[in-house]
Amino acid sequence: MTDPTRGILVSAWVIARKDLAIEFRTRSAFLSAIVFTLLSIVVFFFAWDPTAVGPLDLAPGVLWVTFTFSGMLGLHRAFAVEARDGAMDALLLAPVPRESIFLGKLLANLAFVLGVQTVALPAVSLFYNLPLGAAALPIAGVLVLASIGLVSVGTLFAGMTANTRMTELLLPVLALPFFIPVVIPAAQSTADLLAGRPLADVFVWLRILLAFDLVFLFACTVAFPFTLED
Amino acid sequence: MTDPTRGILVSAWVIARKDLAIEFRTRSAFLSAIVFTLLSIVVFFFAWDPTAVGPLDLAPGVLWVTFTFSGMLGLHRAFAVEARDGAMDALLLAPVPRESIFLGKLLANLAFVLGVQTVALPAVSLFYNLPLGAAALPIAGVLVLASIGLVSVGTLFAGMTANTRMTELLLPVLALPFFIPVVIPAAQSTADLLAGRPLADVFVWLRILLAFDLVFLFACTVAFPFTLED
Amino acid sequence: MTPAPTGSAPAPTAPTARTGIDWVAVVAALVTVAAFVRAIWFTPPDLLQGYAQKIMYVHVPTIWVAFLALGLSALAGAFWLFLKDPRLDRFAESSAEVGVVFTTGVLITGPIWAKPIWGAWWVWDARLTLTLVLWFLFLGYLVLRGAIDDRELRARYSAVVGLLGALLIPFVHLSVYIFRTQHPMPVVANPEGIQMPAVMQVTFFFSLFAFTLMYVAFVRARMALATDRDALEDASTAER
Amino acid sequence: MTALVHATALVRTFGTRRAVDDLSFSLDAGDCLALFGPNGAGKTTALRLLAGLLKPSSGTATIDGIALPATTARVRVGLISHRVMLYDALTARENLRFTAALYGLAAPEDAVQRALEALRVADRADVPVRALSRGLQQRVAIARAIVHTPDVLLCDEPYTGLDEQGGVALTALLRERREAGAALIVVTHNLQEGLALATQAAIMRNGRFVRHEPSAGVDPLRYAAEYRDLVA
Amino acid sequence: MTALVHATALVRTFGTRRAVDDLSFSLDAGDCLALFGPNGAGKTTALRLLAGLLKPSSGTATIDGIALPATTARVRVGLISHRVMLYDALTARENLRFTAALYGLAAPEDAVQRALEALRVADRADVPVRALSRGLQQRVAIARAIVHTPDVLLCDEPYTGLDEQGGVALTALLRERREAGAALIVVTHNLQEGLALATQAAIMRNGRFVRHEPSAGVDPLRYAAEYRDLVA
Ligand code: HEM
Ligand SMILES: Nc1ncnc2c1ncn2[C@@H]1O[C@H](COP(=O)(O)OP(=O)(O)OP(=O)(O)O)[C@@H](O)[C@H]1O
Ligand SMILES: Nc1ncnc2c1ncn2[C@@H]1O[C@H](COP(=O)(O)OP(=O)(O)OP(=O)(O)O)[C@@H](O)[C@H]1O
Ligand SMILES: [Mg+2]
Ligand SMILES: [Mg+2]
Repeated sequence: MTDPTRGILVSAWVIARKDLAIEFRTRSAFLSAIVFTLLSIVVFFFAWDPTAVGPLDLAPGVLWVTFTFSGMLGLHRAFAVEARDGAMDALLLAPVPRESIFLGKLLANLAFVLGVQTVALPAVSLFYNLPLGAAALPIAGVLVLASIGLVSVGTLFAGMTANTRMTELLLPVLALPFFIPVVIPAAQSTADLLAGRPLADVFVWLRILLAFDLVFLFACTVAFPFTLED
Repeated sequence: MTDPTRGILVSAWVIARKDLAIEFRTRSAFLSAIVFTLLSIVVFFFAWDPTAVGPLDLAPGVLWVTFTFSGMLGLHRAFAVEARDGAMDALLLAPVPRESIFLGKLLANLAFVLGVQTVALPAVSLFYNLPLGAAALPIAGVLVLASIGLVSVGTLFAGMTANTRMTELLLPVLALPFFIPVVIPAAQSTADLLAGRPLADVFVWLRILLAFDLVFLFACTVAFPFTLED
Repeated sequence: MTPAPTGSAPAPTAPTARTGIDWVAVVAALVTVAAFVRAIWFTPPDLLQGYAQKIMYVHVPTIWVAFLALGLSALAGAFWLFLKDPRLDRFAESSAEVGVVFTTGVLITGPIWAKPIWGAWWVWDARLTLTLVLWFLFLGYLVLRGAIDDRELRARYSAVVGLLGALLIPFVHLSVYIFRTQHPMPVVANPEGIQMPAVMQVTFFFSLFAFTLMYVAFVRARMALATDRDALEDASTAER
Repeated sequence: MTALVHATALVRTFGTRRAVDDLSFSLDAGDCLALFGPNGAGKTTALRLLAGLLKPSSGTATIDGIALPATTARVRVGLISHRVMLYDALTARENLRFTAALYGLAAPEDAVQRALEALRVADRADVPVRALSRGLQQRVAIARAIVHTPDVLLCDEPYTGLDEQGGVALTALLRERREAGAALIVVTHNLQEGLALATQAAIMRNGRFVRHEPSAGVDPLRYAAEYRDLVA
Repeated sequence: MTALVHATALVRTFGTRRAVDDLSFSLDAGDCLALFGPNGAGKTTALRLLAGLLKPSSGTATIDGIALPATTARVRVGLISHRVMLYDALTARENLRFTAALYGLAAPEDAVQRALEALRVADRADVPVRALSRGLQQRVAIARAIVHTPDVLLCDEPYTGLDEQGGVALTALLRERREAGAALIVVTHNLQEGLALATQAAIMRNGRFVRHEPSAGVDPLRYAAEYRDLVA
């Protein structure tokens, strides 16, 4: 491995591939995430009084809150797999930079989350009778951008909390505050797009989203090794 | 232990006490659940456009969706604690009826969920400026009733999924469909109570809630030993 | 499979002998085509709803067969808990999967019917929601099956979930009575008798018969698949 | 008199693999069976069947005539597994107290203290189990298994991770239990260790006993040579 | 020439407990250190420090002159821990393939097959690790640790759960690695087992070496007696 960056990416890919192989073997996680997403949409719908609040006002919120939660649940997967019988130790022993471990996990998580959203977006628009049409493509773009931000932060914290005992609860507590700056512009731009506002309005939000993505992606990659050292 | 029912309850209490002791030792779980609930409320607040949807329309939904999710996250705790290093085997070895294990776990979970709600309900009403007043007591009653139903189903499935690999995702997938019949009447009666409707209207929902509670509590206690037999 | 002799474990699963044509499937397909032909060309359109009503000949038989499939699946699971016969579990699995397919059919035909009649693909009334919940429930059941490789554990867990899930079927059926729904009240399964002209009745029951045959054909094929899968698994573990 | 432990034609399959295949034997009070066999022979599976943790695919296992997994049978059994079966957030003492409560012991504090002292971990009994080294955890696990002074003690490689002092303490404990009239099964890969305590010895292979006899007349060295031939 | 493994005044504390306390030693190519000590002495902690899994509170550990946890140092180390460190949904072969890819081996399939055969688990290599017995899992864990033929092999009670055949295979493997110029550390509670392979022997207690010497002149029986005196 002469070129260090290439080395990082190659081993990240090896790790991501292993994760996806386990995923594929057990399969259920992906299917579960989809069913979970669909179910959340139903729970949301029921908790509200549809006569008081129109579906177009609800949809962006539902979309984003659901994605946030299902993404978070999916994130555990990444490190829960390593927590069993000290497999994480084996990863740390291997001569790969800590950054590769992070990026590998991140890649696998991103594939997972995007896969779920590919199914969920059409479902939401169907259930809520959303006039997607021309907005479909830009909304998909927003999804991808937001996913990168969410998954960066989520992967970092999932790694940290996998070692403590209360994973399931600690992860949301740490990660949610960081999700908020990503979710707000995402939800706002989705709402704008659905309302048919001009793209120029939306760009303001997208720029914020992009900025957070870059900052989080960079900061989390750099921070990850520090969470391990010991 | 001459009287079998008393025996069941005594050992259920021993198990519940142990769970609460672990809870108290690690503490983080309870605190995390509360912080999680508060944060979710904040995420909700931001994901929606407050000018489009009034707080009184949102509040029952927020309350119930949040409780459902935080309850579900808390449920993992119950069996995750046993999954480590085969502690569940030790419980199965002990000369206590299988039903005690279920009831013990259920009790601990109920204490946990009710504890979280005791903090969350005032918080929601504060954030959303709810006119609780006279409705506070009936709403608390609804909370207790709904918790019993949710926790019964949740405990059963948490036990089952703790043995399979994909716990975090499988639990919601199995449990959420059963939660819907509990959440709907709970949310509806909360909305009715907040809107100041007469108690007679609310009783229709409460009766459905009670029916589901009894059916689930009974069916799950009976079903639990079957999930273990082996 | 011959019953296992006492004092020993179940014999390895024998693979099915699949040769030639599955005549049940062929007959089911032919009868179904015939039922469609009769429904489309030989049954008069509804006075109020017009041609849109013809979808009923698919909608209602589909959900009834789905109920049958899911109910039988739960029953087979319950019997498994006591008899431990692997064939019961394979039947529960097959029937549940076919049941989910048929429930999906209702979730497709319902909205197609709803759009012209109610002007919306979907409304959140009790019947529709509970149908959806039922679908989710058995989808969860199938996910659970996928998550466990140990056959015995898988059978036991799915029996419990299937039984709890089947408790919902009566609620789906009774939902139109318990709640105020947009979904129409029963026409066929009406306590006061069938509210339908005779021509339509004949078409309807013909269609119901065809769908039931389809169910039998599907479950047979799916069970053969499950049997062969188990046999393959047995063979590959036995040689090690 | 019914035997204390009795297995009749026990079979347990995983898929088509017969992990335990037609196992029959019985142990009376004061008997100790040393169970040997290569990796994957089915020793752990056999112990789990006798503890009531697994259900046999066919055959029966009884404790003093009572079929497992009845509560009245389970109360008399102790299992030392190769997993520690402890709550790692709780201390050793708390773990044992919980077990004592589950078994409804009359004087729980005494029993707990006695068990901790027998394994020489009383001085580390008040830190969370998580912070103990592997050998110390194993000691606590053994203490947990014997806190209710079971009549039937099933030991799956119980010497794992123990240092010499721990091993001596365990041997003394097992001997003491056997002399007090308990029936023991000890699974180990160390023939000497096993034979030292045993009244019966058995060699397992592919789920079956390929050899089973009273250990009184057995010469350890010859036995070792014969073991090698049998499992090769 | 720099030593292959070099520890200088290593200290590691947990809270106030000094699990490893001022440890210094070095091993050259072909050296094998047998490390003994009672439960809780700090043996596992010492190995984890040398593998780069724990950071020392003070002191340094180097592999061939390179300070841990640098990648170039880690690539040369193999650790057999008392946890199996395997993905239990994957098969043995898949686990090893993954490791081979992480270490960037040139001919991964060959290396994997060789490691599996060395531990005699090639015939069970294609079932999920979850379905293997404890001893078989331990074999896979060892195969995983040596698939990249490390220069430095750290073994924490590596014989745990292994039957005789597995133990013989492991001993042969360790001897072969040592003769090929690797440095070994073997932690065990069995003095004979440890001394059979060793070129150095050390006894640890309360985080320190209380005795450390070349094992050439050591008489096992006398050593055992002295060990007892030292740790008592
Ligand atoms: C939109 C989704 C829909 C779903 C999920 C759905 C679901 C169901 C279900 C579950 C049943 C069986 C009830 C039972 O017999 O227990 C049923 C029956 C029936 N549905 Fe629908 N339905 C939908 C839309 C519609 C629409 C739009 C119409 C017509 C306006 C319709 C008309 C009927 C009729 C006539 C029956 C037969 C009732 C009887 O005779 O017993 N459905 N539907
Ligand atoms: N849950 C399981 N699923 C599938 N196969 C299993 C399972 N548990 C055990 N086996 C298989 O059953 C056989 C016996 O396993 P068991 O653990 O009883 O062996 P053992 O004699 O205890 O071996 P060891 O000395 O390695 O501990 C092995 O071949 C193992 O692979
Ligand atoms: N994570 C931890 N937190 C607190 N204390 C710890 C931790 N890990 C180890 N210790 C303590 O450090 C000391 C050394 O532990 P270590 O595991 O190194 O012992 P060991 O020599 O390997 O013992 P054994 O023979 O039992 O495996 C013990 O007293 C142990 O309780
Ligand atoms: Mg074993
Ligand atoms: Mg150790």
